[in-house]
Amino acid sequence: MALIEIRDLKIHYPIRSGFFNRVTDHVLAVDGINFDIEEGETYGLIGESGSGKSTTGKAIVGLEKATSGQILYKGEDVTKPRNRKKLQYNRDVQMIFQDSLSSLNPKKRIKDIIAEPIRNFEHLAPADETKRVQELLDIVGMPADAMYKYPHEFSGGQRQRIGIARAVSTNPKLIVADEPVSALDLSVQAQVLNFMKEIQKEFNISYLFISHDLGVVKHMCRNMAIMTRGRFVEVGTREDIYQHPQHIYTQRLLSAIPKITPASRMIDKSNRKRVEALYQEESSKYYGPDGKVLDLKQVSPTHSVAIQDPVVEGGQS
Amino acid sequence: GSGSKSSSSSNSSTSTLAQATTNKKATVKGATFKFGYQLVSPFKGVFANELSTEATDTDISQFGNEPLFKVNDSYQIVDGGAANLKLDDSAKTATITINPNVKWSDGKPLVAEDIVYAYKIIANPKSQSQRYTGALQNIVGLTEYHDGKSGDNISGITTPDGENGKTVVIKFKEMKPGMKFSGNGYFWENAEPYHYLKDVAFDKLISSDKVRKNPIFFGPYKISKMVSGQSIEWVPNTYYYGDKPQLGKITVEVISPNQAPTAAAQGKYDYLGIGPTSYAKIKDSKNVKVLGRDSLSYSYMTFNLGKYDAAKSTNVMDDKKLFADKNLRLAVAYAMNVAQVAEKIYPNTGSQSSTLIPAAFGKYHDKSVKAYAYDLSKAEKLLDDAGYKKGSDGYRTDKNGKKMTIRWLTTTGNSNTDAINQTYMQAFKKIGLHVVYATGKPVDFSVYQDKLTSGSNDYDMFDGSWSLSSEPSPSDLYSASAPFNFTHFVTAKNTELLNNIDSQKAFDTSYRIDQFNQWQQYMHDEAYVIPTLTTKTLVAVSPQVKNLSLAPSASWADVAMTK
Amino acid sequence: MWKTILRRILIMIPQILLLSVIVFFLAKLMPGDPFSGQITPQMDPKQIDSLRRQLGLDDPLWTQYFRWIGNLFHGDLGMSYAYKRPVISLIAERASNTIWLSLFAVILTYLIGVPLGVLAGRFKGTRLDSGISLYAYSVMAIPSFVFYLIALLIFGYQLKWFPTTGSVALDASGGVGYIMSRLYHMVLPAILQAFLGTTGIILYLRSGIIDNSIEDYVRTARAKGVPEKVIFNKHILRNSLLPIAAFMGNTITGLISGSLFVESVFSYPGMGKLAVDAMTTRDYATMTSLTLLFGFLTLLGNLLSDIIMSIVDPRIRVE
Amino acid sequence: MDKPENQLLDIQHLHTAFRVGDDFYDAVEDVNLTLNRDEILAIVGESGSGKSTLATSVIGLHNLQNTKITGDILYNDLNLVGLNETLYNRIRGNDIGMIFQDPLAALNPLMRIGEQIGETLLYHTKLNKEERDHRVLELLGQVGIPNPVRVFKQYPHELSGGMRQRVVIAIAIACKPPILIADEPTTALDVTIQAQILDLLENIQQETHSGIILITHDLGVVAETADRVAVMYAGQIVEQGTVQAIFEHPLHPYTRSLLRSMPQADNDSDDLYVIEGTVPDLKHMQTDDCRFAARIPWIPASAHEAHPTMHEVEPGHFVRCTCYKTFHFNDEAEA
Amino acid sequence: MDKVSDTEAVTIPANPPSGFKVVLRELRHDKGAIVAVVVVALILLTTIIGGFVIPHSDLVDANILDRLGAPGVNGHILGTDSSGRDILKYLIVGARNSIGIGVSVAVITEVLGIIIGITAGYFGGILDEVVMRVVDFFMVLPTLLMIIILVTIVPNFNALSLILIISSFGWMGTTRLIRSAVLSQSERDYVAAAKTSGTPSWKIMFGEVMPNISSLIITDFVLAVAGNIGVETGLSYLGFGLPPDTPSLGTMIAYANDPDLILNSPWMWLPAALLLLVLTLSINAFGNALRRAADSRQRT
Ligand SMILES: Nc1ncnc2c1ncn2[C@@H]1O[C@H](COP(=O)(O)OP(=O)(O)OP(=O)(O)O)[C@@H](O)[C@H]1O
Ligand SMILES: Nc1ncnc2c1ncn2[C@@H]1O[C@H](COP(=O)(O)OP(=O)(O)OP(=O)(O)O)[C@@H](O)[C@H]1O
Ligand SMILES: [Mg+2]
Ligand SMILES: [Mg+2]
Repeated sequence: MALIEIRDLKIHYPIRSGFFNRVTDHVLAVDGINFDIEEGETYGLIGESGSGKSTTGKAIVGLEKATSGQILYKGEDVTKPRNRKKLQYNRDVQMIFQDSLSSLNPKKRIKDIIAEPIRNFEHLAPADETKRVQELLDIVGMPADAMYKYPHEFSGGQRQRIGIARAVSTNPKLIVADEPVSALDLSVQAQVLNFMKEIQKEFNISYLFISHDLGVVKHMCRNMAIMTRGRFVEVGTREDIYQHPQHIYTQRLLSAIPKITPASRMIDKSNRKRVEALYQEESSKYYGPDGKVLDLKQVSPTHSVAIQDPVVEGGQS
Repeated sequence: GSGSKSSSSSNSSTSTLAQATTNKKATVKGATFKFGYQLVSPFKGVFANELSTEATDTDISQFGNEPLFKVNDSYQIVDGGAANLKLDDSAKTATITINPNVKWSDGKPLVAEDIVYAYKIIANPKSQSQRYTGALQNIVGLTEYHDGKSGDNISGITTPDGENGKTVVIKFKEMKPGMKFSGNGYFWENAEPYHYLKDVAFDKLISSDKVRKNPIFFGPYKISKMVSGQSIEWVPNTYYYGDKPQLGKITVEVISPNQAPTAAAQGKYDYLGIGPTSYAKIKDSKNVKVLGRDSLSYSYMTFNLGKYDAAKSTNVMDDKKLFADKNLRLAVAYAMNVAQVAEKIYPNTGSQSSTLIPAAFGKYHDKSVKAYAYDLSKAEKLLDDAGYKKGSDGYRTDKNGKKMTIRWLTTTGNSNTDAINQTYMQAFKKIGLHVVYATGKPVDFSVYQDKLTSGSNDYDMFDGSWSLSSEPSPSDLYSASAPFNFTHFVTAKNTELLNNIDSQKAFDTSYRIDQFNQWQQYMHDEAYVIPTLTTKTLVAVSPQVKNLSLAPSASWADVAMTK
Repeated sequence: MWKTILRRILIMIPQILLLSVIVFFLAKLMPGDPFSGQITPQMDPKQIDSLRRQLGLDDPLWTQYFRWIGNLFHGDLGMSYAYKRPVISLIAERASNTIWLSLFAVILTYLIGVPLGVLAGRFKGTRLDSGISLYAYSVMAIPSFVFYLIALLIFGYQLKWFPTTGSVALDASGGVGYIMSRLYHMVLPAILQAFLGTTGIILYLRSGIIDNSIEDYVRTARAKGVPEKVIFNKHILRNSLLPIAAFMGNTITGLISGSLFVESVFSYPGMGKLAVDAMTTRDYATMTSLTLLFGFLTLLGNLLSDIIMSIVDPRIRVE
Repeated sequence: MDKPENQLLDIQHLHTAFRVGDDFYDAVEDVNLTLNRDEILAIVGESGSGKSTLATSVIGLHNLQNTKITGDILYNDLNLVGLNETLYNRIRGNDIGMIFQDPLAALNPLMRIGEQIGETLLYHTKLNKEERDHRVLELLGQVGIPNPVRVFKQYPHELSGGMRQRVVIAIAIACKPPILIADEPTTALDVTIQAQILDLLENIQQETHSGIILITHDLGVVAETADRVAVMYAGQIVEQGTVQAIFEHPLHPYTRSLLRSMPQADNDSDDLYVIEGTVPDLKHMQTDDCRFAARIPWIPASAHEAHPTMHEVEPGHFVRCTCYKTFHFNDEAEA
Repeated sequence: MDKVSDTEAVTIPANPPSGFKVVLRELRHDKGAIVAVVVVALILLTTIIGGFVIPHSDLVDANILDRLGAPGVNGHILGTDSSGRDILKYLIVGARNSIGIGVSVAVITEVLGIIIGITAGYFGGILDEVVMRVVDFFMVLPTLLMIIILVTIVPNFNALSLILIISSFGWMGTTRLIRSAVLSQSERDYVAAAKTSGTPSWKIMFGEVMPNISSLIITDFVLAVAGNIGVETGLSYLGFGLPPDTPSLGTMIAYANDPDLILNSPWMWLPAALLLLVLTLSINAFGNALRRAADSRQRT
């Protein structure tokens, strides 16, 4: 059994308008997605801005209410607050945020920030608590004297590591990482990514890794889903997605990533143009009549695509 | 007699303020006379005396709104006005004869029906007049008319020579000696133009333009322009029956009290009534001359001694009230240093009044009664002797040895009244009386009045002031049945004296004066009501004004302007 | 847009009704009634009592309220007990005075406030700026009536530049003469009100200009080679005026309710004084009607602010 | 060096210093750089390395009360450093166009798109209103906006991020300036839109033969679009050369470290390469020594120059400091 | 483990982050603010000490022999009022009472505003909707008239009832301000982080969010103090102020309404008006410096 199973999750936001300010429509931020995260794995969630990635992540940690669908943790539906309490779900599932500065309360010392979940979930004596914070800081490679400083006294990478220390403080099983490195410079990004992998190995943590950077996801995740308009267009392993993309949207996304090989840039560019043209031409085939992403069809045991008829693996690229 | 509560103005002092102008220069024809009138809010503008509820509207319409009868300087009704009055004691009638020359400002003559109509306005319930009083109901048939039992007629008011004749006869149930005086309240002293108003229903009268915007009068001036609430322009009434008016124009302008002293000192107006405290600053101004006159009002300190039984229309005294003990009342009287307050706060314009009949009433005022002189040791002795013992905290207990707190009901005023109240408070404290403000602080006038009239029990002592009408009978204010006897004292002696004052016998003036004097002495001895201050009525007039007098007999027709 | 306005107006109705209940019952809680302050010995308490009964003042409060509100729906605001005339005509007379004065004052407020705010913002940190800010805060600190009284004594009495009392001269004649006289009477109070009202505008505008001048779009304009003067007038100023526009509705209602002081000092017959007089004389019909009018004007002012905002700021959409 | 006739901009010994407290600190130190017609010059570097400061110095938008600029920025024999405002205003928009990072903030929220683009033309051309509008519509089409007539009348908030960035570009190219400066033009955008915008920039350049300074911290963007690259670190250019040279033979330790820390680089190790330490802030970057030395502590001090200068290692390829000669990665040394 | 060896914290000057400390540090560089604080402190000190030293009877007892004395006469530095009381003493205690009222009202409205504003802003949804409608409604009430009605209704009117009455119409502005600040804070991820850390809502509201808007609260508080002193003054002018035995700047300035006093005895009201001016200016200057301090911290 997977650590967590997402079943037909939907999150709709009402749009109010008209004379009586009634709900006239909904934003389908997340509209029926399914995926499982295994213990100790990093699951990638990729998509453009507004595709519903963050909403999904927030629903999993319980910051957003699901409109419908289930989130099964240890087989129980944690969209019900009662189950969450029973399973100590909030302790087992934590989150790392994109904006490290805004995710750390500027008025609190690092120690209090990191100790926050500990205080809420395990009631340690002050001395033990300090010790634990020290350990955590050590784990994320920060000096002990950082404890008594404030968030703004650290660089972006350091702050992100503090966020990670907070997230791992209760020995969680799953961490939702919402674009944890998007705001960081290359070298800092490297630090943080390395670091996330390290603690994963050490504590057998699962990640839901949300990003729009395909390179980063490729580096981090074995399994991933491509998301657009609140739905998945393609789900598969790293190889499935990067080597054998089936959906035109995935292809377009992949082709748009700039490569660091100047020599081949003319080829890359013409390839991109070709995919773009194809996208414009054929996108109606890949979407429902109202522009809705089609249901996923399995094309291989690990690979599903939102297309009408499954094409044999490797048929299109 | 009667009056209205007003916080300003009144007196009887021997000061040297002139009552009339002395200007002897030649009159300028067609001059404009600027009349300023202090008022905190715009005037209401109900120019029918039967319907208006405040003095303001009468004051600003005095140039045209002349009463029916002429008075002498003692307020006695005399012949020579728009109508003459003849009382017949035995027939119990008053016969009013209209001067045939009197015409309304639209040229129509003043006729008998105009006089009758004023009574109808008052007595008709639809017009909602507040002037329908017990005293007027002494007229035969008025009650029946009010109750709709006599149709369109008031049986006691007849016009022997017809509606358009010049005679009106009023029949009374009872004759009163005060009827000789203006302001007695037993009959009405104004007329309304029936020909002009007859088309307006009684219930629409008060809001009609004919009463508010274009009223007509038979006095020396008539309205030519008006800005609602702010100003009125008067021009001579060419139909005036008396001497020809001297002024070309009178402009009346309402002015905020904030500005009044400055305006007065600058001579912005030819006539501006001012408060007593402004006198000191204005008296030396070259731009104006200050005229003054003893006023018909006085302030007092009194006590809550019982309640008014509305069902029986009578006041009932209650022995258990704190101030049922005369010694306590007298102690309060002797503790107030009214003379010093008058001298310090109203120099030249205010003084201590000695009796409940102000000196302005001349022979009805008993000069032999001397005001309570400030004497703390006397006050203390009175209290000691009566058994109010001083406790360790310096305050006296009641006669049973219980803590005694005196609740004083007073209205909000200005910094002067605060000073006065505080001065008294300190004196009370010195003689060991623990006096506090009822409800914690001075209250606004509506609250004050509400407490007095509603039989509230949460005050022991209160101060106030009465502005008397020109007929001095104290019955309306102090008789057992008077609703305005807020003190609620009722004694046989008081009732007897008041009855005597208004009795048939009192048609004999010297008897009446004697009864007045006895009553004043009695009230002084019993100290139910302690008269305190009286201040003068003051007016700042410009040096150009001629023939202006504050005397009751003066007429606006005489007033003129010079260079 | 029209739909939204209509909806906003419909939403106002329950608010105003609630307002009327509160005001009516609170007013009734005050000790005394319209007659208690008027009783003089020239009147007979029995007659007063019968008048009370006649006017329904003895009825249960709810009955009185519903009678009043019922009449209100027939356009009848009742009779003023104090003035003995229909409240509607009374208010109409006073309201026109106050509204004209306020309008005049608003215009002056902006004419004075905007340039001062602009100068302070543009020359931030200079002596000019400190001077203007000092002015703004001083004006805020001086109680308005003191300000009015002193100005009246100086300009009305010492210099005699302006009339000191009333809203129009008695001898004003003809259409033009009348209007000129009205204006002449308004000048001093309106200028004074305007001076008092500029504080908010100056402070908002100043900080708006300072904030806007470091915005990115200003940098873009500079990069386009737009002259500094144009950048200021066209880009910075327009954006800084937004909060001021939002302020406009409030300024008007603020002036109307603040008119009380100017009205009592200048004997200018207006609504503010009328309202306080109605309180002190327990003139219920006038009091409640005025409160409703004030409430309505405030709501209208808010609506006006929103409409102005949606006109000047394309980001605020009123569909 | 390129031929002078091709040269648009010649930056010599440029120092830009900001006031912090009472002192001035160089955020850009001794930068020498040229820009030629028909080329895209990329400036890369981590946050705080002085890229924007450099660009802002060229277009003269620094607040001169808090900034001190010395050195020369020569444009057609005209030195832009210290140029008076009136003259500078003639150059801004007309000769130098600038594209900013955040397209929403860069547009005036109260002005219609058409007016904002037209404003540039208003101050630099003699076109009348009608001609200007016509040109604006043409520009909107040129930057690939689908419905120019409608967009002309719209307000910035009514457009998507990609559209806004196109509008910002249209503003910058309205007067066909020979020099375009694009400061992180795609950082706020999604990859697909980023690709479109970069294509658009290239197209524009091909049409107008302008020189573009492209500022970014995304090495992929550089590799795909730039002709020449300048790598900045702590206010200095540490390496400069053609895009091939930089990506295929990077020399400076910083350039090499950056490239190695990219996740895309197919290195076998599961871990990404991490540069030790952090970028110094303004006050702490002021040193005469090799500013990168602190971050490669295993390289002996002797490997660095005392006062590092730029060395031309091959024609057009410059490297600062001599440490590149002996540089090796930490793990390589151990290996 | 290839631990990242970057241990040196970036040397951004260590800004003390608690609202109050930031403010103090920023204020040190603001000459205007220092002057303002010194002035306010002096006034506070004088009035508080004065309040203890000056016997109550000096403020209450009338001495009409000594009334309306000009400044300097009979040793009354600022003269005497119409009851013959020493203006200086009256002024000192009056200022204390006015400040007391201003501060008390500010405390009450601020507490109410904080509780309601934070709750509404934090929970949002229907609660917020309802609260905001109530706030809107209170905004529509003609405050001055309502205050007058209430002043008339309450039986034993004194400083405490005045404070409560003014407060009941003063909390809306703060509520709105706090709510919108909380709304923008709620968007910040630290709130989400606290939620995922299992922190209860009330703790997040008052332990996490509130400290982050503390400078706003301080500023609003300071400005509210100045504003409320003004309200009390206006009420006194209209005759609905405090009883005469409770001196306040308002009751003193209201003397200016007495036509005989405004020009002839300016010492009765002018010192109070000037003190109010100085006090308001200083409090405002201080409040603005606070705001600047808060802003500058936000910028870094
Ligand atoms: N509270 C909300 N109310 C209404 N719509 C919302 C709300 N939150 C998110 N949305 C909408 O839901 C959609 C998905 O948003 P989400 O933040 O999950 O996207 P995302 O993939 O994380 O995008 P990004 O990369 O920009 O973070 C967007 O269209 C967004 O506008
Ligand atoms: N106005 C200023 N006042 C003081 N210091 C400044 C100012 N602008 C920039 N700096 C400092 O100058 C240095 C360079 O900043 P700059 O913005 O040029 O970097 P950048 O390379 O553009 O970074 P980013 O990638 O974050 O945009 C930084 O340390 C920055 O903090
Ligand atoms: Mg997101
Ligand atoms: Mg930058």
